[in-house]
Amino acid sequence: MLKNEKIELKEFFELRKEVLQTWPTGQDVSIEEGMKFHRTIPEEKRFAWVMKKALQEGKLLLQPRAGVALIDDHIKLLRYLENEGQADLLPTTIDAYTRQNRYQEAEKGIEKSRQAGTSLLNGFPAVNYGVTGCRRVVESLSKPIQVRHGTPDARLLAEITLAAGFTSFEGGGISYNIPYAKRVSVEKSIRDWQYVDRLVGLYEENGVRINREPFGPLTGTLVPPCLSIAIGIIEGLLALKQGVKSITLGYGQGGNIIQDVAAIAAINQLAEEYFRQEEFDDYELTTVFHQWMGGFPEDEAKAFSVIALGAMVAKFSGAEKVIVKSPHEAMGIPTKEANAQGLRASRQAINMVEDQVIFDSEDLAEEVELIKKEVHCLIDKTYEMGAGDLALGTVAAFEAGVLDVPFAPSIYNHGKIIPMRDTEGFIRIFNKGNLPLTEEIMNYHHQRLMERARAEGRVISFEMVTDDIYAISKGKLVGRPK
Amino acid sequence: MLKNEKIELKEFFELRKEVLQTWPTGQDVSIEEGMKFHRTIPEEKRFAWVMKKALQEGKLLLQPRAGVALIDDHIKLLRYLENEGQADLLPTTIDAYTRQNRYQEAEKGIEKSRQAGTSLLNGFPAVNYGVTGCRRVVESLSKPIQVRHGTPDARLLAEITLAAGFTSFEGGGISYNIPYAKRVSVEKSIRDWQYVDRLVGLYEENGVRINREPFGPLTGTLVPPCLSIAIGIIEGLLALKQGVKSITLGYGQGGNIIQDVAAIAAINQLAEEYFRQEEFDDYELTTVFHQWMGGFPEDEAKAFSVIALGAMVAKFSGAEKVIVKSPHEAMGIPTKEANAQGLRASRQAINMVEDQVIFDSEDLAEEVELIKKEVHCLIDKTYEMGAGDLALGTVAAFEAGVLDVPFAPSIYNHGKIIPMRDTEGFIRIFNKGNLPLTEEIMNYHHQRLMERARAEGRVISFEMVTDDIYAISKGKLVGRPK
Amino acid sequence: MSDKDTIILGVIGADCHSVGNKILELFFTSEGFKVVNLGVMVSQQEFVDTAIETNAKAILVSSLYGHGEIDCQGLRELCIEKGVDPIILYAGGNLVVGKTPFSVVEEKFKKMGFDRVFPPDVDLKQVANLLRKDIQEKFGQARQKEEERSL
Amino acid sequence: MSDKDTIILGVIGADCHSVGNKILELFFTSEGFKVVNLGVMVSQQEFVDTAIETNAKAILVSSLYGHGEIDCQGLRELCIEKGVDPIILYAGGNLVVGKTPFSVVEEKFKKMGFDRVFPPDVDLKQVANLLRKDIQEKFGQARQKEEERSL
Ligand code: B12
Ligand code: B12
Repeated sequence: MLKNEKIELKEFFELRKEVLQTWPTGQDVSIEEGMKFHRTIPEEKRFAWVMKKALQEGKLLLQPRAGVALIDDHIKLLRYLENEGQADLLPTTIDAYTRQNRYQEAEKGIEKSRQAGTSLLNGFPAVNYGVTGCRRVVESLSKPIQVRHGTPDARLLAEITLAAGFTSFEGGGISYNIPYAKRVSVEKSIRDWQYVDRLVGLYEENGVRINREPFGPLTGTLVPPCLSIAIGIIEGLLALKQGVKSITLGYGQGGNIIQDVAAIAAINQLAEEYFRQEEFDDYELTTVFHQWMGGFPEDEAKAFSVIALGAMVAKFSGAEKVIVKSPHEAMGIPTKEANAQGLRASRQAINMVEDQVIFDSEDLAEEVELIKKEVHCLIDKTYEMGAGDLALGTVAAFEAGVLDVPFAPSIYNHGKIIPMRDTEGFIRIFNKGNLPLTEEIMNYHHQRLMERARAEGRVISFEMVTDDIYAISKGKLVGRPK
Repeated sequence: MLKNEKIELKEFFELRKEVLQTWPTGQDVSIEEGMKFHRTIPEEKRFAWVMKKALQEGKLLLQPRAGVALIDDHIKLLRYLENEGQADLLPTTIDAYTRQNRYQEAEKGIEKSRQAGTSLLNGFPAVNYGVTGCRRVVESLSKPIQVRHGTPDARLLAEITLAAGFTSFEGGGISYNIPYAKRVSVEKSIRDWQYVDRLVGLYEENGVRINREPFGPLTGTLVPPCLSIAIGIIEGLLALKQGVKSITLGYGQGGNIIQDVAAIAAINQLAEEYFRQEEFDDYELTTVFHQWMGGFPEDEAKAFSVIALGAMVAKFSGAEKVIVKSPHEAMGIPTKEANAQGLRASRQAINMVEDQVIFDSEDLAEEVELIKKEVHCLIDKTYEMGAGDLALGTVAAFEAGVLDVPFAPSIYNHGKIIPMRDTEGFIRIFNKGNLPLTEEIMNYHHQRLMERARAEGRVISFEMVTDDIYAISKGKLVGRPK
Repeated sequence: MSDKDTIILGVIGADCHSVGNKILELFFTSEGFKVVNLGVMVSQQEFVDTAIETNAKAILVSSLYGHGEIDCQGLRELCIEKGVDPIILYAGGNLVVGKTPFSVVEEKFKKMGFDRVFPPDVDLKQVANLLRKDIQEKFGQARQKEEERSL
Repeated sequence: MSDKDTIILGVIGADCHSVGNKILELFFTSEGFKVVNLGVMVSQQEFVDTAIETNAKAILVSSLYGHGEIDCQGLRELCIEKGVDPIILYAGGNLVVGKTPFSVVEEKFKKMGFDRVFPPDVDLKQVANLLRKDIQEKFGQARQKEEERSL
């Protein structure tokens, strides 16, 4: 049965046998050999080390997303981002078939890509390439490199990529299920991610630190900060339990500068609080800010402004890492050139504000307090529903709509809450569905939303939500009527 | 003799005869016919009206710079910026020969451009085209249109373009001399701009309101806010005296967000104070924020970030107008496409922050007070040096270095002050030259600069200034040692 | 008109992008269609089976994540095989990997048997009008009879 | 080396861009040249007259504002006419109107008789090295004699 407890090694290795059998390349995975390789990796190429250094030095590191079907092209792409893009951290974004464990289709994608001479996959099919192929990627680069995906069951992917020498692994049992899948139960994905975290814990116990990063932005669309943060902290706690030590909690830009800066502040304060409450004290906590994760403007000039503002706010927020978009975002997977443009534009914006101290205003404190109160409501209720067990609590919470991600595809998600922007662009909650938010909190949200309705001379309606979803891509933040 | 007094009509018309003789197209200028034409211009095409409306509605209007040698190409260019760029206000940027009254060379430029089939001039030679040519430009567009130049003696240019139907005229006796000329005395240029302002006053007295805009950014390079503001207010006062009623004071982005927002606030407060002190009370005052006027990065992706941040800060500052740069800035006069990209990127950034309230912090009030104190020192001393006459005072002030623009080409400018950035990127003054700033003020500047020196582990040196000049184009705000 | 035209919506393949899909459902419902929304991660089989069950006039396939080219191949053939032809097939979204001139994308998908192809920033109002027109043209006969009966 | 090589700086034509010029003066002085800086708005005549007066080895012409193409035409011819040839002529800045591939700009100015042409983002250190090399090559003979004398 599911429980928030460290998986016994015996059980782990039994599960492992099955996992490695799900695709032929599983046979080549040796954790020992992997660890041996990891020990040869220099510090500057280790994700956890570099993140910690950024924290100590108050630096903001830049990381793009990137992945293509063919291995040589993938290496070329990452090298370009390392050199022309001056990326501080590298990704390997996994294709969408692999994410669904459809390795057969990924194989077909590789084939067709070879024939077409260009990538027909939206990412790098790491499982199909196995440890040897992935190792080639790791060895061809000089910056730390992370697996970025969106895989509900990432056990084989983790086995292969970690053994190959990747030093960071994105995702979590909630954040890589609810926004990315349709029919995977929360129980199953949490269990599968406990396996991934246990694997990382195993490396850790053997002196190899792997960074883990829950996926903060969820659906990337009008996600109220409290939800993203509560889920991130829950995934952090589940990971810590399996022995993970280096954790980077994420947040996707909402658009209101104050709310965005407040959110990162709240993540840090809340994570420390909950992690210590569960008596963890030797973890390394950092944060990552994602540039705008919703629909982008098609026009590249406009997209550049979305990127620049995102980079700037990331810096103001004090996050250690920013995930960078490209001017092609609305149109398709970026070329390497467009991806590097996104990096360079971001770097410029960050450098232009990095010495400036803008935020210590009251608005900020108010918003941090609000977010903290909300997250307390969500996490405390989740604990309660699991009678103290966070894994069980999470399953029950999704079942009851106590955790509820807007616009998510999963049938295990209620999809009842209705978020919308207030008149200053803060993301507020109009319909809380079953979220256990207090009356006081909801009154505040409603009051702010009423202000907007008045300002726009219309009643609060679902139309506002649709308008808000389109807003940034149509060149606005708040979706006002025409 | 020079005096800050309204030019008598008789004297004006005597001068006018000479002015109109300086180039053949001067013969065709009729103020009466011009006024008649102006009266047919609808409100939405009148600069003063549109600026005032923006003030009332809290809107920020976008204006590019643009001008080419051939009239049809110029019209095409402006139409493109109106349509594809969605510019709110249009420019006609004048070429550099015309600015120096070298109409013969401008003629050659037109010829060579015709032969080359492309513009070899860096602007539109309005004088050579005369009233008829300029009228064609005005009639081909539907947005208000302004003459933007940099001409110490702009009398003929003003006669022609105003009669043609332009509704706004940039410049001033200081701001279009000191940064733009080498051997033109301040006395001469102030006198020539009194003429321009008197001409505008004449239109005004006949019911035709022309907007006037002193050029705020000066050399665009590390200009301390107090200097730009003091000079703008002096030019505003000189213009009011000649009967001008619609004035837009300008400021070029310095790079520190708080200082930039504070500067626009200070302009408004100080202008009101000095204008009323001289008993003017029926003027329309608005402000314009120039996106970064110093050296740009060559890389277009980086340039986009400079543009986006400039647009955002313009909106935060509450200015009514922003002058927009293009991603080609570092390289050359932009194509119409690049120019429109600058507009669209700016629009996106502005729209994304326009509903957000970020600034009411203490830092801001502090910086506003500092700027006000400094400007008081400068303007009050200028009055004193002219024994109450601002025109005479200004001449004397430049002679004595009481007004002193950094990096200016004019031999009538001391060029003694040394500005540099403090560690947060505020532009401070290291060497005040002869600026009449109090010890208290200078102590503050030095203290802030010492913080930077400490942070960088080097002594304050001219090298810092050079580093600061290059900084933005090299992707930083503060020019730190490597 | 007595009956609303049934149309099927869905995001094909392993694609999880659910936001646009939810908006399309809202929109086409408000435009007077009977919408059967299969949500995300829909297989070709599921599309065609549902078309049979619901007697739908059109299938509006979305693909955002880049694998559209692979996922959509053979859908028209399957429709023919299962006898739901002439059903109207539309495709929309970010249909291929990478920024590509739309004319290239359009040609690709038309060759695959799609009647119309749309870029992500398409004006939905226009799509609804085209859809009504296409239904009228392809099913006009049947429609007219229905309408006559209902008079 | 007993004497410093004299070089002339200036911004040609009706060009008022003074910032880069001030930096060039600082830089080349620190590199050990004797710099005669004519500032902005310098005519061809002024450049050549000063070259005669100062026995300069090189003229470094700046043009930022776009009229460089018009303003620089004939400078080499004037140098020849006034007998200051073989003087080294460099040009740098934003030499033509509009963003233009540098190779095109370079060719234009080399045709006009400039020895070297530089884009605005040139590494000045490199320019100083090239200038020393060019002076050595063109005036090496004379130079060597001078150096021998000073030994
Ligand atoms: C939000 C988002 C996500 C969220 C999705 C959450 C969710 N469950 O919905 C998350 C973060 C989970 C995500 C994941 C991924 N994403 Co995504 N995502 C986006 C993003 C930023 C916005 C999408 C969106 O919601 N837009 C708003 C809605 C309203 O617009 P829309 O989806 O375009 O739909 C409208 C139109 O397309 C049109 N339309 C759609 N279908 C049809 C059909 C017809 C017939 C018609 C007429 C019209 C029509 O009408 C809709 C309503 O207006 C886009 C880029 C963008 N557009 O800016 C990338 C994007 C779609 N994602 C992309 C990719 C590749 C992925 C990933 C594979 C990760 C990766 N490699 O980067 C995974 C996918 C995993 C999977 N299995 O699918 C790529 C696709 C690339 C391509 N085609 O070349 C994009 C374009 C980003 C990019 N440039 O790289 N993504
Ligand atoms: C600041 C500035 C101004 C200020 C100048 C103040 C002053 N007195 O100096 C103001 C606002 C007054 C101004 C006015 C104008 N400007 Co202006 N200006 C700029 C800007 C933004 C920065 C210039 C600068 O100071 N850079 C910093 C210094 C350190 O760099 P630099 O000047 O490039 O000089 C370095 C190098 O070029 C190189 N270099 C220069 N010469 C030489 C020579 C040699 C031999 C070598 C080896 C190297 C070398 O070394 C220098 C030191 O590092 C540039 C665009 C940019 N670069 O971002 C436009 C720019 C130069 N200006 C331009 C124009 C057109 C004008 C105007 C005509 C107005 C207009 N139409 O827009 C007027 C000119 C009027 C006149 N009579 O000259 C254009 C030129 C266009 C072109 N060539 O196609 C530019 C490129 C902007 C643009 N893209 O439109 N400008």
